[in-house]
Amino acid sequence: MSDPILSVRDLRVRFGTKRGVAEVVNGISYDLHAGETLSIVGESGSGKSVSVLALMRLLAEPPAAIAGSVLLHGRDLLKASHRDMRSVRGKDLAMIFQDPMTSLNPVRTVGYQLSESMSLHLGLTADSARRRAIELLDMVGIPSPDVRIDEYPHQLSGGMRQRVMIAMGLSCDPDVLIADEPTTALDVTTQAQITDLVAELQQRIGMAVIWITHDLGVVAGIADRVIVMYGGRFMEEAGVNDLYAAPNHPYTDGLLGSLPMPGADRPEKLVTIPGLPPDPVAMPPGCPFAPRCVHSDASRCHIEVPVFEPDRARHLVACHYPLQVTA
Amino acid sequence: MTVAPSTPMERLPEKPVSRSREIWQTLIANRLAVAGLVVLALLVLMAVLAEVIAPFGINDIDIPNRLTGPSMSHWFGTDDLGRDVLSRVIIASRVSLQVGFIAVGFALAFGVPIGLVAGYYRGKTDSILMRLMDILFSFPAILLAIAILAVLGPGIRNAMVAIGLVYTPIFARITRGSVIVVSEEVYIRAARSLGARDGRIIFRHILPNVLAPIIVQTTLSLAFAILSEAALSFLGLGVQPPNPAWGRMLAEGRNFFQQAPWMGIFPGVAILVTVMSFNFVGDGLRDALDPKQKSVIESRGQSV
Amino acid sequence: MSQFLTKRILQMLVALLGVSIVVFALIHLVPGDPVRVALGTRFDQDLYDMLRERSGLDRPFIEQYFAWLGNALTGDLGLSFRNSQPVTSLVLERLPATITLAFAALFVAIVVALPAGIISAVRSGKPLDYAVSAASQVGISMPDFWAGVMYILLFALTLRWLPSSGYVSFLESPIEWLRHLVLPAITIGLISGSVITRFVRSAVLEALNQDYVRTARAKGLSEWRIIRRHVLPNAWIPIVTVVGLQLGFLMGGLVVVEVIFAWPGLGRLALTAVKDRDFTLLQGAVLYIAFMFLTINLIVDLIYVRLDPRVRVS
Amino acid sequence: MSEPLLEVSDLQVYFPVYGKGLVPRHINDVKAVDGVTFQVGRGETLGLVGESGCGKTTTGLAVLRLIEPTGGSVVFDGVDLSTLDKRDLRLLRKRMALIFQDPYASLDPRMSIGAIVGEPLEIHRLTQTRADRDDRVGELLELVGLSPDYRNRYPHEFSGGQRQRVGIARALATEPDFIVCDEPIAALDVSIQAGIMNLLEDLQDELGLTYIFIAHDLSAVQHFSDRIAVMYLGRVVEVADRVALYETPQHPYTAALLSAVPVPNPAVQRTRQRIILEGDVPSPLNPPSGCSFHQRCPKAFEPCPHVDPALRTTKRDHDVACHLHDPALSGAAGA
Repeated sequence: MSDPILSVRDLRVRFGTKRGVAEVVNGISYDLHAGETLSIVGESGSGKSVSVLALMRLLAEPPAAIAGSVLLHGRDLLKASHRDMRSVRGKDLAMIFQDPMTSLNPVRTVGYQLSESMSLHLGLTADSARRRAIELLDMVGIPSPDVRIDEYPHQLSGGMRQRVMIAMGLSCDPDVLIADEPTTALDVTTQAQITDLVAELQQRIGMAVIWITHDLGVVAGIADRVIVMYGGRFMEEAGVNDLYAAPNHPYTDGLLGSLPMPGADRPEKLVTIPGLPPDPVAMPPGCPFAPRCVHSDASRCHIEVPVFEPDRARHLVACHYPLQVTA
Repeated sequence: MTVAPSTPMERLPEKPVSRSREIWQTLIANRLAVAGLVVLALLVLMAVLAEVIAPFGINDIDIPNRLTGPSMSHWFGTDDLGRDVLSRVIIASRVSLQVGFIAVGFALAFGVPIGLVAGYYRGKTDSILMRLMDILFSFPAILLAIAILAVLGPGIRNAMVAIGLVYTPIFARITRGSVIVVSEEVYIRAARSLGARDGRIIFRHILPNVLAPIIVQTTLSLAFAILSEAALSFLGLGVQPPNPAWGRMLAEGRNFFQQAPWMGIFPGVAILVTVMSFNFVGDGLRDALDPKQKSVIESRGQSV
Repeated sequence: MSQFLTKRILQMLVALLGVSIVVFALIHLVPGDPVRVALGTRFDQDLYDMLRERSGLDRPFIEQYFAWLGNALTGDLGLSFRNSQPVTSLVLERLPATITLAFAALFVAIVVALPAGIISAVRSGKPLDYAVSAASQVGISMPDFWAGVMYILLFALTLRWLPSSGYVSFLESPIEWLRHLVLPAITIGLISGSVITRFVRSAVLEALNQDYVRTARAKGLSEWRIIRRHVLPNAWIPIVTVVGLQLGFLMGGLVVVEVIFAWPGLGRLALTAVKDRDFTLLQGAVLYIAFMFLTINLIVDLIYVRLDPRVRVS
Repeated sequence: MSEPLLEVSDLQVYFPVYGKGLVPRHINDVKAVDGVTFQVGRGETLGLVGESGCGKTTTGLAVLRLIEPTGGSVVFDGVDLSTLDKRDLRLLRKRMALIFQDPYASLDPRMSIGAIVGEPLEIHRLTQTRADRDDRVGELLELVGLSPDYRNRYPHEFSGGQRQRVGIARALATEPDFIVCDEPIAALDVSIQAGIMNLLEDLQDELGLTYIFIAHDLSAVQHFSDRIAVMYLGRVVEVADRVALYETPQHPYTAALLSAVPVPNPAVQRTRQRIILEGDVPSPLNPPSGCSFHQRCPKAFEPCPHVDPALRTTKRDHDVACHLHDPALSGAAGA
């Protein structure tokens, strides 16, 4: 396999809060290869969004403190100067966000916001930036782009705004597009439009995608590889088919069991995971999932943090007692 | 009824944090607010014990010692009639605080009910009440107070009425605005879905939830009511001689400014410190009670 | 837009009508006979009869109001109780000085508040922010009359840099005009500016915390460009509103400051009217100040609409 | 369907829109709910599903008369709610309850959990003494899986799932027959959602409750409901048994909605036939003529832009509002 575009090693993010230090991301490592879609799945508070904001260096420091390394084409972004980092953002690494209403500036036109990064990173003139902006709008499926380009965000529907965000993200041909819950604020039929659009554009352009979401249904449709995150750590990492067919981690298994599946048959009861996610200010010493896990034992799980065993080939699990399911 | 079988008992984190305690902790963590609170406590104490503390009588005229600068016997110097400036500043604190509290009390007593009714019932009642408030708002505040005093005649009692009237629309607006926001809250709909009456909704659900901005506004308004009183007294429309008031003392001091600057400096500092203390406490309270609320110094826009 | 404009102008006229009722009613709240009260010791039967007839105080209230309003609309606000001159000309004479001072003060306030507020927000939590906050806290709590007196003491009487009071027309001597204007404008402007600073700070901070700023950062824009192109255009909207609200305060400040600096403006005129119990003159002065206040608020609202595409383009 | 507890017919909720002129003139209506008809049988769960702006929540609130309907009728256990005066309606609220979407906003932050759950008891004077009330509140908390010791705690101390349980306890306090659940799981995390759905199911079995379950998540609705009504732009476009709706959806919108719901199984999700709708939901202020779905409908034909299809029964317990299933027009559809 080729060298990864992006390598994240032992990334940690802590926040100073009134109640103490919140350990939000606790040492995560992964590689992203050209053209692949990696999905990081987790519930609220799992640290999934913070982990990508940290690698974009979009968190205010302080209160955040970031450690580890983020290698983009072999260069450590966490050591880059602010100036270098700015030349990476929007050009090599682009990002789209959850709420397209608030993520677009209400007093600037679509065209203004689209052209901005192109004139910055590609040095396009106003005219050519505008021409390209119209092309981009057309590419993301916005009808009459030559009219829409002069409109303001409030004149567009939610789905359209997210398309504009995607166009903005793709404007400088990034190597990596980071999508932070891009369909959570949208209705299902719009969500389907957006996921299909990103998949199609990825085929055409070939960028790698990191897709952050809480929705295991969306992941099933778009991801090549999936990472399940909980309590700031990775629980399981596998190819998408493997993960759904044979979840090895009790948490993954519980999550999948708790989902109502559309269909004629229904289970008597959905699986529930008792308890609450850990408090980032008071992380349990061992496995973060141990307090809620039916398989946990006091001697190992509550004391020793499980890590990925690299020998398990392409299906990694951080658990002392992984479920013995095979695909 | 029995316990439903498959529902897990969920546990709460052990330490409950009481809300009042949290508010208090946030407030005292704010050093400026604490400083303000201490100064205000001392001020109130000083006002209560004014006669005991003041080294001289307020009208102890001592012509031979007129216009003497600060000294061991007269810490703040003496005025044109040889009266002790310190004693007069101390006694005057009483008037300032009294006018502030009574005027703001007046504004609260009228403004809050108007705002509650207008915000809860909306419609025509709201339009009429708020248009009336708007008219009062169409005047620069001090000008309205001056006009009222011109008609009612100068004096401390009329000054309280005038300031109170000028501040009423601020409370009406703030209350109304908060009531409208709270009325849209889901828990109000929840109460309604349970069959609660209007009275219950207003007094049990809305009022407790709009108190925070009203309390903050009260504190800040006290600051500006004191400023207004001082300005009115300075213009000769508030407290009448020979009773001392900070604003009035300043006006009297103006004529002797070059010979005896202390006559004007000390009463001014007294006003500044008092007003600043109320502001610090108000800002601190806002941060503690209602972090989302925007700065309400808008009231200054409507005062003085 | 034009619909908004007509609506807003009509609203202002309604407010003005309300103001006129209050202003008119004031005189009727005077205990006893206002003309007699006004004339006081210089009572003269002929003058009394003339003023009483001229002010129409012998007719029923409503009738009087409409007569007064009708006259006011044609620019006739009656005669001063004090010196029997037409109130309108007394007021108009003072108007230029007041407008000059109001704009000069607003200018000082904005010139101080915008940079201070923006820097304070951008450097929020840093020493510079604390310094600006402390200074503005003092400004907000400062009694304007005291500040004015202190400036006179320092800059006029002690340092002798500037005149302590009075007004010189611009046409007469532009330099003297400016020298006389500085202290009163700074007295009001710095206090007003302190209030505006805090609002600018919170408006900029609020805009800085919006998601679209994160989007702009994700694009790789520089911090300064983000502030100029994304933050400020959004922050202007609340700032303009506050500046409008501040004008009420600023114009109130005029009354006091005009007295201190012997500035021949409307505020001082109003106060003289109060002292003289010259109620018709007071009515006229108050009415004009309120009118100015409402007009400026109207202008502010129009600027507001220009700034916000969500209102402008629907 | 069993004997109906609730019959809703031709329910309309219009929100007036006023012009911007000087004297605001009533220029238009947002037809949030525009002629909705359905029944809910005793002990049954009717799912109400649709995308944002389709009027599902407004329907739920109008059924309880928490929003005054503009037209139509709601008959609850033989009583037409629109005929009730304020007092009688308040009394009837004992028998109907509402569970809210947002467990954070729906609990008064200044009231303790005990006061919140006890409030309906107080309003309807269901308990005589304070001790009685405390006992009953304790029972209710236990019923929803919370410790009675929490009664003196405040909402901010609880997690989303726990708050939702408090909301459920409050809804159960008056022993209602009928509960409208307005997106009760939408604001919760996946692992918490299942617990709330299981709780609601258990309570239904035990207490014989009748539910309207409003949600945008078709999987959850399909799991939870006996019958499902699909709404689009203020109308019910299809009502059917949960299995029939899934296996043989008749309305093209239902079919599109079903195919847009992501299935958490890559093998299925990547191979199934999906219908991606074009464009966005039109504005309810200015709905299209004829069938409101025709502009986006992949199967629209001649009558669709002109004639508004009525909801008619096509099979047993399966109603649909679509010209494709109108026997008089089916020939014209031309397949």
